[in-house]
Amino acid sequence: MKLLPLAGIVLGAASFLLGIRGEDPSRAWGSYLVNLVFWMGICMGSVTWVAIMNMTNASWGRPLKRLAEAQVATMPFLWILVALLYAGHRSLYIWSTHPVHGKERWLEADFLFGRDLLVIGAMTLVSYFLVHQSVRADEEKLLGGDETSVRLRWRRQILLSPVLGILYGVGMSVLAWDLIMSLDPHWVSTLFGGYYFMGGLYSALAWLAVLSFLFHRREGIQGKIDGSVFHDLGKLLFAFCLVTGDFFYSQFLVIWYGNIPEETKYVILRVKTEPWNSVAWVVLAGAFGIPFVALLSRKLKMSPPLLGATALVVLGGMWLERFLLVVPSVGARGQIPLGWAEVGVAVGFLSLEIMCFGWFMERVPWLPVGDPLFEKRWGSLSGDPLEVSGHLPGSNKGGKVRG
Amino acid sequence: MKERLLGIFTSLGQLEEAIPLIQRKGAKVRTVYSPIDCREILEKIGVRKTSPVRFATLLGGLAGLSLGVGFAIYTFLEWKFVTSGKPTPPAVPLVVVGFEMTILFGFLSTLLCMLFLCGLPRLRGSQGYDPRFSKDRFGLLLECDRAQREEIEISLEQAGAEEVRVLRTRETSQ
Amino acid sequence: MKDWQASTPKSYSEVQEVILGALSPPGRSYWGAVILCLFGLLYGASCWAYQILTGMGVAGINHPVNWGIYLVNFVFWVGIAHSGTLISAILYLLRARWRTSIARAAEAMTVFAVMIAGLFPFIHLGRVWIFYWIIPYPNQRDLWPNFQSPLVFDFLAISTYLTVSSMFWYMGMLPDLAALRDQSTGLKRRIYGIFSLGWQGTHIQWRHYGTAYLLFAAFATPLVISVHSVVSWDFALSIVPGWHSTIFAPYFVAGAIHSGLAMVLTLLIPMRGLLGLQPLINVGTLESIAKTMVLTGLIVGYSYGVEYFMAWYSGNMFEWDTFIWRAFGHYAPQFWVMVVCNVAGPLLFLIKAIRTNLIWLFAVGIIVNIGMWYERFVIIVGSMSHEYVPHAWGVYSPSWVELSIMLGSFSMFLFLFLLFCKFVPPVSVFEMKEHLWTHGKV
Amino acid sequence: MKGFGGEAEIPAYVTPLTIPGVLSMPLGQGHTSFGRFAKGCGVNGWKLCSRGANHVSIQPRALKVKFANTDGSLSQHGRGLAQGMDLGEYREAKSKGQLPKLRLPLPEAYDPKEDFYPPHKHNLYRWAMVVDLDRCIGCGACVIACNAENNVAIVGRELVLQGREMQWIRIERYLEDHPLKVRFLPMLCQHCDAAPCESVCPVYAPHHSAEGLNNQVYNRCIGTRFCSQNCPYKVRRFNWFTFTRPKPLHLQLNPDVTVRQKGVMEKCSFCVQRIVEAKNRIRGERRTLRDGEVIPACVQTCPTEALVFGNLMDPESRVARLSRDPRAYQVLGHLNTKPAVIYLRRLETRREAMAP
Repeated sequence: MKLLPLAGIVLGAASFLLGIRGEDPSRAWGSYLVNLVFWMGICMGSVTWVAIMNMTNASWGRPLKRLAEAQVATMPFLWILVALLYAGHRSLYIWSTHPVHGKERWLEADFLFGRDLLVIGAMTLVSYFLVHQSVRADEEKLLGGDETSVRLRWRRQILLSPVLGILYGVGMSVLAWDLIMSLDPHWVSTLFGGYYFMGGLYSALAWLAVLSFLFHRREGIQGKIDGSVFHDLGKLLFAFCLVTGDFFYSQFLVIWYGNIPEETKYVILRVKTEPWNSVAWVVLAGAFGIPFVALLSRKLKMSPPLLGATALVVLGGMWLERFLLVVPSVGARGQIPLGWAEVGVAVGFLSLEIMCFGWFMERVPWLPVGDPLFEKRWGSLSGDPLEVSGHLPGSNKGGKVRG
Repeated sequence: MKERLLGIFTSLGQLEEAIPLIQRKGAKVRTVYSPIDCREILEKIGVRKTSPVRFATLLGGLAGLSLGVGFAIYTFLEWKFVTSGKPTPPAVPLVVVGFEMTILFGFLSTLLCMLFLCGLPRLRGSQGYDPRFSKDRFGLLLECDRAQREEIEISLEQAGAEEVRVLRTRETSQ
Repeated sequence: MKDWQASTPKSYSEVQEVILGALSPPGRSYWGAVILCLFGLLYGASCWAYQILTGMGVAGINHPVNWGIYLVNFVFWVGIAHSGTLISAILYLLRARWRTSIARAAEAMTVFAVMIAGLFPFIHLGRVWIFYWIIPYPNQRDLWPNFQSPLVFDFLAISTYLTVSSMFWYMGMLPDLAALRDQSTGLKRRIYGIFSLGWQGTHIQWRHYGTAYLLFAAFATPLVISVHSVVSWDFALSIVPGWHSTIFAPYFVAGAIHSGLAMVLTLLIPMRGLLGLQPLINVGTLESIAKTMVLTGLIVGYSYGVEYFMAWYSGNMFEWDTFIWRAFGHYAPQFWVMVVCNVAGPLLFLIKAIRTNLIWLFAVGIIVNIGMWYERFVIIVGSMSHEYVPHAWGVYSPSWVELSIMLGSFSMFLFLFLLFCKFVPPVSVFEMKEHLWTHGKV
Repeated sequence: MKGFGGEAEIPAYVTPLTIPGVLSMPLGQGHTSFGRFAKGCGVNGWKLCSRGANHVSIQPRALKVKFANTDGSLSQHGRGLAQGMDLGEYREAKSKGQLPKLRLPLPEAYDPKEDFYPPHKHNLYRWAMVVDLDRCIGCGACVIACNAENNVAIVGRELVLQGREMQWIRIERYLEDHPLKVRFLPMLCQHCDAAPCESVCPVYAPHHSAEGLNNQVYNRCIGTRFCSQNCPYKVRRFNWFTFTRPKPLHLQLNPDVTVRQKGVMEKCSFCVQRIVEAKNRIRGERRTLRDGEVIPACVQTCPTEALVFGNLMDPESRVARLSRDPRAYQVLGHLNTKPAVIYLRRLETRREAMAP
């Protein structure tokens, strides 16, 4: 079983290498970038979800904490993968061969990759510290360690969470501008950064739903991720479906209404021009339409397999959405470059993620037992739940415990 | 002959405990009065927790969506005024119109359906209502055979009822 | 959270007494304040009448600044409204417990602010006497409004918002009005009786009411986001440099919540003291508002930054000129007031001592209110006065009529809020009681 | 200012439009016999220098007077609104038969790669105007003609000071880097094919006619002023008050054009009344209007024939031919509003003074 992800990685690397050796290296680099930005959104977004739930005192999602934290293990690889992208920037970014007047300094490969690696590095480090504190607290708790040390580690998590939150917002915006928006260096949309990081949170949530479905019966975590957690997860997924749709529409409406060529070209290429318009419809259905309708149902949200399936649809939709953002700008083609080579690269990235996830989860406790919010929800500490929350800083959007 | 009894409690918990006791004795719960949301005890008296209001919401929302978009399209088709070169009817901006109308109609139909199902507005008071029910007391109005009245009164008191009242039923008052 | 437990009422009747105790007959100073506000309102109204009779020329607007502080006030008041719905609906869905004690007052704020906001587009109309041509009603002219105009969106959104927020507020009050009815006598009892619609709190009623309330909240949440998005599109759908920007919708929503939370602080801190509601609206609650404001302040700051970056990055000289002019041109003071008040101000709340100190909370609330008013001023006037054609550049400053009407709007708001404080339970009684129940105290 | 004929107090306006050290003054103002509205307006310069003795002395006074000037800025700030073209370059382009890049207000100009909207057709006519910047001398006769023809209100000095000037056509003047180089840019409603003003109006007051005119329906206007906000050319004018014409000035009103009430937006109509009149004239002749049969007031008055009006759908009309000239460009054409006013660049000989 462990060899399977490795095989997948080898397959991905092979199809990618074949691609860049082939006659159209920009196609291979394009699919590489698509997967990179897709998984970057998921990995950075997952740990940011942990940070958000820490800050908002959300006790409902505590059993999911470790599953979400696991994505930190992929981050160093993302750093390396972005560094590798440097090798392909000439096939991808038109500004590297035809500098854009007025932006020569900003769109300059060394500076661009330098700052992007710095941003990803910073996010990785903060995520690492955050997850480290969280995991250590649980281990200490399980080993019957010092209670004050466990509390101290929670305090540190509370301090690190907003740092990660801010870093995520700003960092992902910079990455979105640099890696995606600059593919068409004349196009701008002020919301683009926000759109990318919201999409990241959305796909991270979908990924988390898939993981929850896969592991909710597993020993050790069994029974903790129950129907109500899935219900809340589903509601949140629904909310982010709306938010992502809203962020898309906010850009689309403004650009549609203004009809200024420097803005419309990029959008029209993707939504009104053959062959991309068909992809655009699939994205609309997969990332927005289907999950919107499906998640209206309470029963579906409560059912792990159905929610997991919906989340898979979301992930597919969001992957295609990233594809649509990147690929039409990379080389002019009459047809959609979506073949076995792309599948191979996608499998490679997926396998990398699975391998990192497996490696991480093997080494840590599956439940955040040292987390006071987990204790609050699952009542392993004695005393009034309010008592516990009373000591917590940042009692924003907390869980109102019913019954 | 049927009798109506009203048990007055100081806590919802006590009232909750009293329900199975009196049900076992064959009494039927008519109404529970409560100053707070008492949906948690609904299942005990055989009422589903979720409310059919949801269907009114769905219908209202769909009606609003189709009315809003449909009406806007109709107005565009009637004159076909080209403004700013935009198509008539345009698809993109109508999302806003449809959205707002979905919310408005969905909300209003929910509201009306809720009022209807709650029997509001209600002009006259009901027999068992006590003004304290809006403050800090809980009322359990039940119906039982006259024969069992005393037995049930006792079990109500055992469950912690502060006061038990016998209400005249319709037949007796007429 | 600790003082919550320390001083919180321990029983249903205590809760009710504390809250309804706030409705005790008011004193002279209260009525004095009410009358003062009423005068301010009437003064503003008469200035409007003067403007209608004379023409829009009595306002300071001109070419190219066709929209002056009327629209600034419109956006400002809609923004104020938003946090009320955030607190009452969004936080309700998020199960944030701290919202309960302030939801009612915040919602009242919402309803009054939307009412006032809804007036400003009319005040700013050149021919307000035919405003109803915006309404899609069958008419003998056989003409309909233009359903793709942002102003029609605006009309639909604001009227929906007014309907939903006022009914949401009213429905949330039903059980409390019944409680008021049951404990008062005479005429008061009759009046509250009518408004409580005969609510009795039966299990049937609670069943439907509970579900419906959740659905109301579920409707109000996307609505509130859409309303300020629509307001932002009044600007973003134009092609004016500085307005035509895709980030406007989320940016305005965050800004709206930012200003609204600031207004909540400004209103609630005096209110809880004057009405004796300290046991219910505790410092912990205010602290939570302060923390949320740090977040909204950061989003607003992010938007300022991104707009500048994109104006430069776009290579569009019109855009970049507008932004340079904002920061260093005629309206530079207003711009820097906006940046400092909205971004730096709330960052003070990172310090625990400040966000738990009532005076600081109040002061920062005021600062952010001022900053957010100026934000709208900078966006609207600052973009208009420096558009595409240099020949048509010009500046604007408000006239006494505009300022008087603005004063009237603030008077109207305070007038309504004062009435609210004394005639309607300022805190939700039944929800506070529910807390006692869910936490096993009673 | 003191001269042989007497003395007068005259406000001085410091402007880069004259050579340093030179003071210029228009003659022939300061009327005495044209009634109450002319009385007391300005100073008659002739009076200062009577009988050929034209020596005057100047004494500055520390008194400030606000000058009712409508220039927001005398510089284009590099925006390329009023453009110039090098003569040599023009000749070269002309000989090569180069066509200008325009987004004409015709269905062909809708490019599916950059236009979200489908093209729309016009019936028989698509009215358009060509403005030759090389011919424009900035005299302002067009402005006066327009005021007279279209009953445009005279709002007076006070309102102009408040930024409420009322003109349907205006002459923008921009100084180029050379202090004496001025470019005049007559600016009027561009009757865009995708006019930004139209769709933002909630009540369809700006109406796009079947002949491409952007009509402002005064009756329908409720005064939101959004159209003016969204007009990139800022050519729409609002009635801040109801402007009345005291007797006997009411006799001056053109009966073919309505007067506007307070709270209503107005703007250039391409003299739609003259178009209607011309069509009435040829009714029964079973033909379409020929080029030059419709002449708006500004075109009629222009002493240098800088303005040309006609039907763009007729490929042989003067406007259509001029729009194929290499000098042709559209002001703010990149906004894709497809304006129907085509400008011809001013011919200049100095290469470095060229715009954009």
